[in-house]
Amino acid sequence: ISEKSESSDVIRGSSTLKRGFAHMLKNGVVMDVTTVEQAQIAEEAGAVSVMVLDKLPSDVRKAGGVARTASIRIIEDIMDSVTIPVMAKCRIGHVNEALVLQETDVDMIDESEVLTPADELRHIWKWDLTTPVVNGARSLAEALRRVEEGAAMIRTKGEPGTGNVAEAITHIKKVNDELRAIKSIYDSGDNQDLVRMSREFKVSYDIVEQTAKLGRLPVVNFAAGGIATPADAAYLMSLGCDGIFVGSGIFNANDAPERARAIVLATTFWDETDKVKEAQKMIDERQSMLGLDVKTLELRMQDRGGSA
Amino acid sequence: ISEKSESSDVIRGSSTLKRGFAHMLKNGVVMDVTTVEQAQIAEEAGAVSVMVLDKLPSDVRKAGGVARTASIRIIEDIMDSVTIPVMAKCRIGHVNEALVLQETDVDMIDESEVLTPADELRHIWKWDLTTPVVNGARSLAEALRRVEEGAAMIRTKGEPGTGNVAEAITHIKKVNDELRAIKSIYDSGDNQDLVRMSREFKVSYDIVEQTAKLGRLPVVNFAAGGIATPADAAYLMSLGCDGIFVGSGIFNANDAPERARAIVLATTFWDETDKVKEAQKMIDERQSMLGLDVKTLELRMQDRGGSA
Amino acid sequence: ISEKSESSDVIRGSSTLKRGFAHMLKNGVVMDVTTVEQAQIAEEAGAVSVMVLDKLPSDVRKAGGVARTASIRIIEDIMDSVTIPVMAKCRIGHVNEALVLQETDVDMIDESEVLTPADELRHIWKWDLTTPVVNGARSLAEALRRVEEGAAMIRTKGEPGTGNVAEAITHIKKVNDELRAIKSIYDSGDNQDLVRMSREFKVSYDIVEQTAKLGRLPVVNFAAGGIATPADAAYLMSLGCDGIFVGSGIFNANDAPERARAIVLATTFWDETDKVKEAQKMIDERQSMLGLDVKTLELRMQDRGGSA
Amino acid sequence: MSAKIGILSVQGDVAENASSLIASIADLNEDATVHVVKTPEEISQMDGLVIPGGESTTIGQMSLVNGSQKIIKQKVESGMPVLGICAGMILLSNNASDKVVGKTEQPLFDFLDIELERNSFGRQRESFEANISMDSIGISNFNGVFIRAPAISSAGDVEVLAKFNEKIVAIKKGNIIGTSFHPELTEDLAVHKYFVNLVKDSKN
Amino acid sequence: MSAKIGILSVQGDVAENASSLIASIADLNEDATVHVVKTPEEISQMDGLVIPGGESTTIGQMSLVNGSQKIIKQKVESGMPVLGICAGMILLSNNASDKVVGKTEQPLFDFLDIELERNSFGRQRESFEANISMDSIGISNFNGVFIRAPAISSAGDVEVLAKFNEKIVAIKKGNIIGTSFHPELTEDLAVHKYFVNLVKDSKN
Amino acid sequence: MSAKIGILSVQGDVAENASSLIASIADLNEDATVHVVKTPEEISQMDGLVIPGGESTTIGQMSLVNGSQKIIKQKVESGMPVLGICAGMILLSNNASDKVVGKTEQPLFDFLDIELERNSFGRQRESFEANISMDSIGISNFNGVFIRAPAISSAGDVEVLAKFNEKIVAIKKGNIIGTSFHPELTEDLAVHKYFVNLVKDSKN
Repeated sequence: ISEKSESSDVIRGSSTLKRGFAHMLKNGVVMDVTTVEQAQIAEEAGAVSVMVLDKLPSDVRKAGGVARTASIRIIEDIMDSVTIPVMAKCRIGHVNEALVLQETDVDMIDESEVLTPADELRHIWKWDLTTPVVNGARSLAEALRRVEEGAAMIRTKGEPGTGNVAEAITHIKKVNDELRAIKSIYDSGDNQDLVRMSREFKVSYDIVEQTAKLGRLPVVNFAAGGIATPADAAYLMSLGCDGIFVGSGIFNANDAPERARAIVLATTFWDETDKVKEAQKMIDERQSMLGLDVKTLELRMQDRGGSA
Repeated sequence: ISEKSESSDVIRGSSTLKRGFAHMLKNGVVMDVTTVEQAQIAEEAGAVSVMVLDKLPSDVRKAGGVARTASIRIIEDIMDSVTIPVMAKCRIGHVNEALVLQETDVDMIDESEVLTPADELRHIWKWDLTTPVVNGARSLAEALRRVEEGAAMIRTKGEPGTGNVAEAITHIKKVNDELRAIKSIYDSGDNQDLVRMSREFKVSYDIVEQTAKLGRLPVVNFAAGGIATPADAAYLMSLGCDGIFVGSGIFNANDAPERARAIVLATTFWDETDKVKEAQKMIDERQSMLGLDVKTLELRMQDRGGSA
Repeated sequence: ISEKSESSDVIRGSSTLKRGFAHMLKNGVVMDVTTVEQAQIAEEAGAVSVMVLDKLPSDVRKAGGVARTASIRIIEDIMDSVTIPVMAKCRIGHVNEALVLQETDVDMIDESEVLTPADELRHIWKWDLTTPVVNGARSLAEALRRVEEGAAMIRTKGEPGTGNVAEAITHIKKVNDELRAIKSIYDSGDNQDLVRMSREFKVSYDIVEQTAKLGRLPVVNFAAGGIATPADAAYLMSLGCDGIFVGSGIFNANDAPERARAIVLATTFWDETDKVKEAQKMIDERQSMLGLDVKTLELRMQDRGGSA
Repeated sequence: MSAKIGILSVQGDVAENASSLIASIADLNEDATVHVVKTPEEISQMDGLVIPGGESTTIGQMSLVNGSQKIIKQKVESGMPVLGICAGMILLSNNASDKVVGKTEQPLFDFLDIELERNSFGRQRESFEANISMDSIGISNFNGVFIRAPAISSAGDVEVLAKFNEKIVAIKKGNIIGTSFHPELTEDLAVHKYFVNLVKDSKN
Repeated sequence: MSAKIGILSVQGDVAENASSLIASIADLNEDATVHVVKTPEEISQMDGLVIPGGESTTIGQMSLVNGSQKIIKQKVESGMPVLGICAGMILLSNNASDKVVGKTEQPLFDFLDIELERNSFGRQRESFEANISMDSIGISNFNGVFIRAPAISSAGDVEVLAKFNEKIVAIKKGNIIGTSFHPELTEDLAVHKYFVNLVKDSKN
Repeated sequence: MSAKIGILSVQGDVAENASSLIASIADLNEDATVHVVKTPEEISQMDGLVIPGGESTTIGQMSLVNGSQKIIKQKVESGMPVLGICAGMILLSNNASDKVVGKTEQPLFDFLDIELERNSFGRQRESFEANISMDSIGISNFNGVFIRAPAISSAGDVEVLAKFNEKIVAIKKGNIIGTSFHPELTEDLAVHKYFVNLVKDSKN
């Protein structure tokens, strides 16, 4: 902290700065990468940021075992080779992995259900961090709980590593429905019910009141989990998501560069269907990753930490 | 509502006024009555207030069927015959009965589990009332929920109409243990745990933080349910209760006037054991109401509304 | 016993000496080794001591069968090749293996759940030994029981050989919560509850009273079981552990020397996050041992001896 | 040598007065201590006394029972300053009647020969907060908290400190002060500061 | 005839700028409308344009792809005022290099021949809020929000509006303004008001 | 102006020394404070330093790593008193060998040119408590706690403070004191009191 100036002081890590950063990603695509090359492919494709892992989610699913934060060195190599922001995942509840990432100067930390949790009962208290943190949510209840702990950004959980967008669609619509529910209760001025809802969500009464007044989540909200085609992306944008996380949908397909490009185009021009069509045309259905039908999964990542 | 004044305005029904009223009852005894005569006996005995019913709790237990608010006519007679404040019970969640009582000008309303509940999922939203309201609680969690809805005062539930003080003792100790738990968490500055507790209680984070900082309930807290002897009263005061509710313990005994007197003395001088002994001497064990052992009860009144 | 001196006598094996030795290890890392080379690697890495086994815990898990003390010769070779203290494990309840180790002049004996127990109902009565002994504990109750038998040092059990730190975190938080509980009871001077707790722990009343007065365990307390990365180590130190035991987390990884070094750094400078980051950077996530998810384990070592 | 100010703790809201007095002493940076008193022995060592809000009937009877009524009479006659709040004021008066119930014969200290009417602003529902001023002692727009407040209908030879709606709500006679509102339920410490000084002056 | 002010909405935080501009117009009580624009046709009817904060690389490419880059060039050469915020400013410059990555060859508009250094205050962690002043346009102690902000290391022939720690963080050249901080993330509307007037002036 | 006495807390039993020093200062009723130091900056403000018992190898390396070794050298050369306990003493010497392992090349501070033999009383099992006397500084029958204690086999030009079984176990050279026993593990505060005074004297 070195500064020479006339007479006043600077503030860091305020929630304006943390949420502000998230605002910069709006209408963008964040891609999972494991190597420098993939990161550069992502940048050229027009991604607004990359998420560093050491295995893509669908490979995490296959390997089993314990999954932890990525290697620090790899994260730094990637940071030194792209200009776009760089994110990394840490295990749920593992405070020190977060501090280490913060020390590594990543632009955002993802407290993620893709890794093996360290403590399923307590999420990290994120107000103490300077670096912004993003969390997954399957419903408004989970989203508000994370915001209350200091999350700067929210994403749907979907079911990572399946290439099936159905769960993500379910989650985002659930969020929208609950938003609508409390908004309508709030407008009818029926406090008895509002307080009943806040107990169902297990969050404090005020934050429900504000959210109801705002009519949307108080923080930026992206879609994630099982997105595999441009059409998926465009559709989620039309459902009111502020942006897109793409996991193994890209680099597990066999035509990755074009697929990356196509998804960026579809996200940017989601409301211009001719361009979405052009984007859709850039992919070949037989190349996309073979999905998994969620009704028959063993490991449902989305349940992790769900009871907290 | 008529007033002449110089130039500023008067405020009614603020929480200062409602909680203030409760402060005036501290270190006092409130007694259940069903007739005018009983009310006057209570006043002479030194009670700080009376509660009107059409059957004492232990008789409610015997009759079965459906139990509702007392007849309006009887309440008005009692108000015209004593100087101390007058309270009345209404069915849980029955807004109209509360409005009827407020229409009748009682000093405090008891939203009580003794009557047959009208709606077990939603308690009355009490901020809308001008008259203060008191609620029962078996644990800190229930207490804070009622305060959040606008309760001006809290009492333990105990098990009404049994003349057995064991449940009341259990409840007050549970409240104290939980108070102690969150206070020590707050002092150790461990936010992760504090927010976990507020979710267990299903109340908002702030009110847990304040309560932890205060180290006690934010409103006055009395003991109630099954109190029958002065020793019971003195013991509960020593456990940190601000006052005492006595139900069928007095007017179902056969030596009511002396018993009323003795309990008032024991409450006032609870920390002077010789006076407690004197008070204890004024009652005759064979006159006290024949209790009920809580292990073998059919109707556990304390469970009503417990899930809200 | 040969001594020439002026006029008074020397005392050996007092609890000051045994616990004193443990104090010397504070803020240090103890590493599992099976060969001389590994021991020297540990020493250069800055370990404060080494623990000799004939198979690392995760290999014990694979082999099945009966696991006993390591070969004496190997222990002596290691003792002759490093300057730091040397420890060894013995089967729970097997007095003679302890005597043999004491005869071998190891600096500390670990009565450990990693080996096949000889007697699950009775732990060794350790007051009779001159060499200090360390035991595992999953809760304050187990810890105090071992101290009462003469343990000079305590460690969390975690789940050895899984490379998953989740259990260790659970145990240390449980110890802290119980410490906090009895301390607050003691401060409130409520003897009835204190004696109730000592019965829950199945230890005598005095040792609970002292521990409550001290506010911490009366002996040194390390973290053990499933530690695999510097971040794990730093996190545990921040949870109030006095030091770290590392089992198969190091020598089952493929970059052992650096990993050893990194963990030592992270333990020493746990409260300087930039150095923790530097340490974290020295390891490569793809080299770390593939863990096991504790929800699906067959052999839960931590249950051994748990009922005593 | 520090002054001792006591609060009668037979019944009523004692703790609020204690914290207000402590805060006042800290503001005035005076040398005084605050004590919670109930038995005759404790009362006999006080230099000042506050009788808190509560149920006057109960306070009367209980202080009668344990013999602290006698002590208070002597001490007050011997010039100890006393502050009576609502129920306190009723106790200091020599006769009280209720708006609905009429005449009451409750035990009184009867120092002030004022005629006062209990619950004169009606029942709890009519309790209110309003600004009042007591210029004669240098206090302007004090936030008054009236809870089932009594009002003095006619006053003998006492000094009227404040009125509200032509009803007397605060008086002073020698070192006896009586209010029908609750100064201990607001942030404003003016009345308590004034009382602390009063105790100081009467001590030396 | 009301002025039309547009916000390029290819990527970045568009909504915050929209609400700031609307609030400014309301304050100045001007006659202007705010439009969210993305396609060439929409851009061609604007009297003013704001390029919001975001990822300059992405904005560059996407505006190249849908041909709104050409339009912006013509309009600016034809004197349309433009406000470039952070990523916006980078796009308006003619060459950009990263503090760690070195030279980048991203598509630029290259109006300003300034040499600027991306992330020059470091990464997200070093983002900060500080007061700055731009006296030359009558704005004093403006709360500046610097998020992964670039800084101009050497400036050709442009007018420097503000400095922080000897680093140029705001410039003006004709009707082009560039800031490396985010005026749309604070309550203070000064910069947006100034831009609205600028659009007014250049319209008539 | 109070003296600051530090304890090097890289590794080893720091808390026991802290409580002993605090107890000594309280006994001597001196004006001093105790600090737990680890980084160079903290060390540079100390008037006295205690190097606690522990693993000398580890302490050596870690203090080398974070650069507190250099600082300690300067401060000691500039006359700051230092107390080395067991591992501490080893660090202060200029060469160390092990009874079984032979020559060790661990990083040392090498102030004292003494030749010392590590674990010379054998391993943990031979650790013992015994009474020793250091008459030259007025301490008689001090309860010495020897844990894996080193012994000085031959001493250069230093003052021998104590011997046990013809083995030198405590020395002094200027304001450097070295013991191979642990004074912080007993109730007796004599050695720490002596050190506190030493710091006092060297300060003024």
